[in-house]
Amino acid sequence: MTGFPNREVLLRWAPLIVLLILMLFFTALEPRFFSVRNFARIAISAAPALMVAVGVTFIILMGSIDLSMEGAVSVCAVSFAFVFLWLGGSLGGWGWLALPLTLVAGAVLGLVNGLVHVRLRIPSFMASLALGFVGTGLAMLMTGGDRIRIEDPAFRALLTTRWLDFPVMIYVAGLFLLLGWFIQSRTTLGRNLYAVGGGEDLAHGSGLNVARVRIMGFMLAGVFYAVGALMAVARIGIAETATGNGFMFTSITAVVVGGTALWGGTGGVWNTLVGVLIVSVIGNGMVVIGLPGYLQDGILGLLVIIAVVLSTDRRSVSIVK
Amino acid sequence: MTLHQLKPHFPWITLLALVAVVGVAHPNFLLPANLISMVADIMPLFIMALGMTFAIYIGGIDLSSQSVANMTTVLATIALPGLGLGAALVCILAGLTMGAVSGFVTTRLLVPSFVSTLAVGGIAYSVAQYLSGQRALYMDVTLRDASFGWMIGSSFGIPHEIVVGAALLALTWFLQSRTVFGRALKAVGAGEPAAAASGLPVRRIKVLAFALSGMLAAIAGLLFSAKLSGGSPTLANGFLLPAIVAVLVGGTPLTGGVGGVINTLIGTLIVAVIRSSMLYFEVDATMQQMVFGIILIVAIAATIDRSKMRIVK
Amino acid sequence: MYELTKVDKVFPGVHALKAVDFRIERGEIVGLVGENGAGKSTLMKVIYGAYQADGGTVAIDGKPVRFQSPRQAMDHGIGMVFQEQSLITNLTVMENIFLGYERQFVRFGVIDWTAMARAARQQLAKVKLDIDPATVTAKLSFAQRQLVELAKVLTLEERVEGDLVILLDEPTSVLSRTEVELLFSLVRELTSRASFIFVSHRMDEVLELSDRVYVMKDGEVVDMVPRAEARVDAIQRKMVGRDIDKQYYREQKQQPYDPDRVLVSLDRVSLPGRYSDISLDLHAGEVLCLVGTEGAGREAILRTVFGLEKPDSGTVRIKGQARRDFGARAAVEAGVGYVPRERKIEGIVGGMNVYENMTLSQMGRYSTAGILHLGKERALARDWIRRLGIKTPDVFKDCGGLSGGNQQKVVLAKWRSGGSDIILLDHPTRGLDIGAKEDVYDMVREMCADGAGILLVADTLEEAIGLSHTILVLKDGEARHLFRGAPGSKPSLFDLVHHMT
Amino acid sequence: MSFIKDYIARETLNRRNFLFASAAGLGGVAAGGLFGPGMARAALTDPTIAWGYRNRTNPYWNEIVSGGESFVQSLGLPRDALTHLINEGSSEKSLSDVKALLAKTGGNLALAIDANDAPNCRPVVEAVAEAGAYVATIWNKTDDLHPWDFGDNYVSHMSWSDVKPAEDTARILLDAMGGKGGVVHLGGIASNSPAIQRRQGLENALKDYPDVELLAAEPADWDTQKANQVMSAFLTRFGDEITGVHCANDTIAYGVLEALRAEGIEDMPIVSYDGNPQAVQLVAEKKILATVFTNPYWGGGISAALAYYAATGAFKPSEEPNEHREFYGPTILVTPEDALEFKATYLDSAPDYDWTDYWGPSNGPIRY
Repeated sequence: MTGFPNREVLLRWAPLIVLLILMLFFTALEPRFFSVRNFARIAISAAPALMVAVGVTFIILMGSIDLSMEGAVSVCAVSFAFVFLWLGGSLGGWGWLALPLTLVAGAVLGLVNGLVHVRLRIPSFMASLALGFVGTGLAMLMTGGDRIRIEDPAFRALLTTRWLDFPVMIYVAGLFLLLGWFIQSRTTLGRNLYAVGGGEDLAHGSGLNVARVRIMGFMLAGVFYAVGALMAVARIGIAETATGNGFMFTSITAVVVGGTALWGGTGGVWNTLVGVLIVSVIGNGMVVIGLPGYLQDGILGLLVIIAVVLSTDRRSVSIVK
Repeated sequence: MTLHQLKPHFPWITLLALVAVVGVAHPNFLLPANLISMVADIMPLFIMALGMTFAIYIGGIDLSSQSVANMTTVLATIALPGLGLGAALVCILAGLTMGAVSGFVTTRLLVPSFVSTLAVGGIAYSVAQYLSGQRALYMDVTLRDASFGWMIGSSFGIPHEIVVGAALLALTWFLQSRTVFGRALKAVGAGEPAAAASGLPVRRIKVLAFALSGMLAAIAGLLFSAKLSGGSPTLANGFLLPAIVAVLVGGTPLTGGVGGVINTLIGTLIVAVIRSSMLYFEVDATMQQMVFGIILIVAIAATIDRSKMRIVK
Repeated sequence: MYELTKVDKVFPGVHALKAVDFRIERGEIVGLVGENGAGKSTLMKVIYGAYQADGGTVAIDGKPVRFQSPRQAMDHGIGMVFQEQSLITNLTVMENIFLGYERQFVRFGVIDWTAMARAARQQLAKVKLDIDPATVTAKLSFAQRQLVELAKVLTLEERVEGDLVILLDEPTSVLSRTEVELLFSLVRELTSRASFIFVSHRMDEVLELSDRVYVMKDGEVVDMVPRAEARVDAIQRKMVGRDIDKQYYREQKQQPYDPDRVLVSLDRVSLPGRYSDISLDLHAGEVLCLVGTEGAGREAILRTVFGLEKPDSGTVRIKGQARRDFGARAAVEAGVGYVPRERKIEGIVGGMNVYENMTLSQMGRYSTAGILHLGKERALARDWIRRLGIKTPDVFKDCGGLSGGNQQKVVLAKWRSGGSDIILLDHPTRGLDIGAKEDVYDMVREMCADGAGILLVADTLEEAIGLSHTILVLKDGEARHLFRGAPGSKPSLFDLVHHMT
Repeated sequence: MSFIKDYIARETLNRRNFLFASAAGLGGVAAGGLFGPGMARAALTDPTIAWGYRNRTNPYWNEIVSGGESFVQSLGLPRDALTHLINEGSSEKSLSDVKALLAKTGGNLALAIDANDAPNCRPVVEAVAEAGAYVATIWNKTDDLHPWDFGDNYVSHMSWSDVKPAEDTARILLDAMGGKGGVVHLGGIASNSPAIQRRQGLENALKDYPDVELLAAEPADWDTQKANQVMSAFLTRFGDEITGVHCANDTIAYGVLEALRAEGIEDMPIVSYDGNPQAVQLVAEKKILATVFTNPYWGGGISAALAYYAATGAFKPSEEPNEHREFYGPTILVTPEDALEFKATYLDSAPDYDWTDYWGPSNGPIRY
């Protein structure tokens, strides 16, 4: 503990510092990167991923993992589209009911995930991997492969209406992020997630109903996946089986880059916000500076490694798997 | 025999039960020629799963396998005209290197393997795209047959892919259960702190496990490339999840130290049978994925040995 | 008030509890002793609801009860203070205290942190601990954590109508003597509100604190003695079923060491935050014991000798060679063997069998070109199973399934069979029953006779005095005093405590 | 609600086809009897008809499958008589599924397939030929593989030459830009041959427009969401310099449109490819200036028909000229002027194709 800033403080802010360095880096190569309009674009592309990543953060805090988000997002997106159109296809009419119903759908998917994992005693990696297949399959079954357009101007206003240069959906995502933070820090469930992640057998011995906490955690994640699905539909106006594609690796990478440990117990939604922004800034920045397409996957990989290295407390980790 | 004693044999039993279910409904399925051809076709996937077994055995995961295999299909196709059989060596070395890099990033830079291998996979994919000029390439058939023909021919009714797979299985089984490295691997998987306190070079062992995984992924790509007589940066797409599923269904859980290469063989065959059964039972196209997921849950619930898992995470 | 009658518990192949009768009255402190495997922990688990009895009855105030989970037991006023590390370290103190019972602080779905902190302070005051309840538990010392444990259990007072029963499982194992005394006076004070069941391997402490002592052996309660009639050797005889040798620590076998052969030499070694300016010499045939309170730097010094922690300054010499690259591998090659305190984590590899564990550190010797000679390994294991009397059906038995004492023997066999002659023992007898302890003491003497040097961190001060040639007393990471003691001229307990605190 | 309308239209049509086809099916059986016993051994009776394709999430493949189903119905069979082999983008699964189906049917199989990756085509064809079944392929095939090297069993290969149509759409785009400014290209999965060809088409057209700069070309992997993100990054990088967008297919164009919509840009000239119903509608509304219809419905039906009729011996592929065994599929340029008319002809109610007119709408032999 010598001098300022000391190690602990530095580590705590390391992910944010990495984000700032990345932004400076891209700005130096292409000044147009640093503009409010581009930040809005990054925000739009980050919003759905952020919601999904916040969802999986809760699972990772418990020391578990969830790989079912792609299926869950697809099912939620497609169910939303069906119900929304069935109810008249407009937020102005009864269509708004589709929004809460989608969140319920997400919770139900999470519940199933949690039940399979907890009641059948299958590690979450496997249970959720298999349920991801089921989810994608279910979305496929519902749509028969068709894509459903959502053209309601009121719903699309999430993307098209802007306040202070940012679309409405960014503010909605912000609200849900705050909700996530609130759940994480001010509710019993949120704190119990940390307890389970910090030491499951100990928590059980303390009289905590760990099975219930786990199932609730998966349900909570499911609700956030549903929000992510709504954002994804709002962004491109299409609900389809492929809506969920790509969320799995992006969201888990973002959570790790943000500094939440995969073995559970530390981190949280603010880390995830920074992680998602880091990943989105890299994605946007690589195109903005004109990096050839074939290099992008490799450079993304390198930058992710660097970001994780810079934001990990190397002294506190002994075993990394 | 009690249920407890029966547990280690659940993967076998599940496999036989699945085969029986399909076979009773469709006796065609049990024709030896058909079974042999099914096993031969699953071999590239099996070889990748063999590699994955080592990563999962030490409690990690290797998400780069598919990209490494993609990369080697391109490498093999490009290197074949100049190097002949030497192309195989190039591929194997490239896979080994990629795996070692994953291992280095995981053990030295302390990046969890879920992310480090994903990132290294991105690098391999970029290499594949760059080398291929972002096109699908094909091998000259005579050149292929001269250098790689032995991999894909057939003797006495047994396709050589099976021979290659069996040889690698025997080799990895020997490595796993009869060598110092295999023993060390088990110790690291089952009790890393104790392994370290016994003076084992834990990091080096882990790097080797990832390198082995990369190498086997490369061999899988090479075999696939020879079989398809070409290469492309997307040729091996779709290998990754089935390979992971094969390892897990076989009974090597992510907790490490349990299971092994024989389990992976069974797991791969279970995946192959489930996949074929979709066709035999004429499962509707839009339902296949869902049915696959549900059977998977049932299979995993049946095969995993929970007695070795203290906490189910 | 709390009574077990003819309680049975059967596991596949094991009859763990056989018709156990056990009762505890209001305000009473009851001791529970027995060798490992005697059924103590099973009995405790039945009491606090982790296990359900297969036969017999459990009654509170005469009313039969049956607990499906620890939570139900808690709701009936039964709480457990775990041995150690049962607090969740990434949570704050107050969250740990109220874990599972946060609801009382929830208003409209929101946790009222101020109210929780206030309530937590009240609980901490009961155990006389003055810390900020918002402190993250990881930052507390072991002793503080133990008190937080107790405070946590004491929340039952407010929550439950009627009386409490509190189980203390080896609560003193990580405490210094003063801390133990503090804990005991606290427990005595609290008898106005609760009764206690005190489980410990330290017989003297059990007798010091308890009103009555239950003695268990092979799943049965073999005796119940009131304190007035209790005598240590009588109880021990009941536990083991035979007399305990007066020469418990095998002092008659203690041979003088060879002062000319220095195996390990530390010269002004420092690791900031752990220990500073430590110099010592370990000779062939010597037992050198490091004594001090928890956190005085004992373990850190062991780990430095083994190469797991690199000092910032000073020289570590092993057999005359100055260590440059630190790392366990080099140490093992130089003949250092480490018997860690966390036996199940660092000692043995659960999931691997007996011979695999024994050769783990010396596979090079049982292989050619990387290929193992399984036959040789098994022969070695059979040899050492016989020499050390390891109780295992065969060499293929999973070490995770052996008893603590046998696991410890496997670890010792690992090092001894590999020819290690510098043995670092960290709490080698922790959690072992008397019989197993004696076996360990025998092995220590044998190793010394073979010319090995032993660096010891003992479980108790008596053990330290009994076993060692030399005792180095540490306080706050600094060397305080060096005692030399041949049999007959050993330092007293008081001497040690005087320099420790 | 257009998708529901489409669905109803399709259903009505299907019923019509069904009635019509029963008659044709009878004819087929009668014709089969005319061949002598020697021929009958080479031909198959009632082969299983299967389509192997990438996935069901892409409208393009859905159209292919509808065509295949329409053909099956023309034989008087129910729609689900068509077996689906979905490979989910995995060549390995594609090949294993084909082998499993060959085993299940004992080689009594008429298969239409896109092998997913060009190198995968050879082992698929070899397996089919070895089992004595019949296969017609589309899209992915390596240049050294030819139907005529496999006797009758490798019936045909159909592909689409995308360079010229993509060049045509590019010209429409470049003209709409007034022959100056900057254009960006969002491509498919980089190594897919249609992606390469469509980009080539743009580059060919650009040679005649020296004042237009190709600002950038990035792969968007045929994916709407990825296209959306790439386009918004392009907007940052080039801002107002972008005066036109060339998309490799319709699904990419949807993502581009939404990225522009988010910025309030409504009048950017865009062209795309594939002629999906939704895209055609957008063309009619002038949101997209042109797309190219490749008639996947016909392609899907005729590939199945070729494999089936070759299998049943209705025609003998080895007696057909090479241009009947490797040929280009039809491409129809759709522009705002003819979009509605086009939609009425091809999409609102799919035309009743004569599935025995194998090469009617095709587009000449494949040139390498």
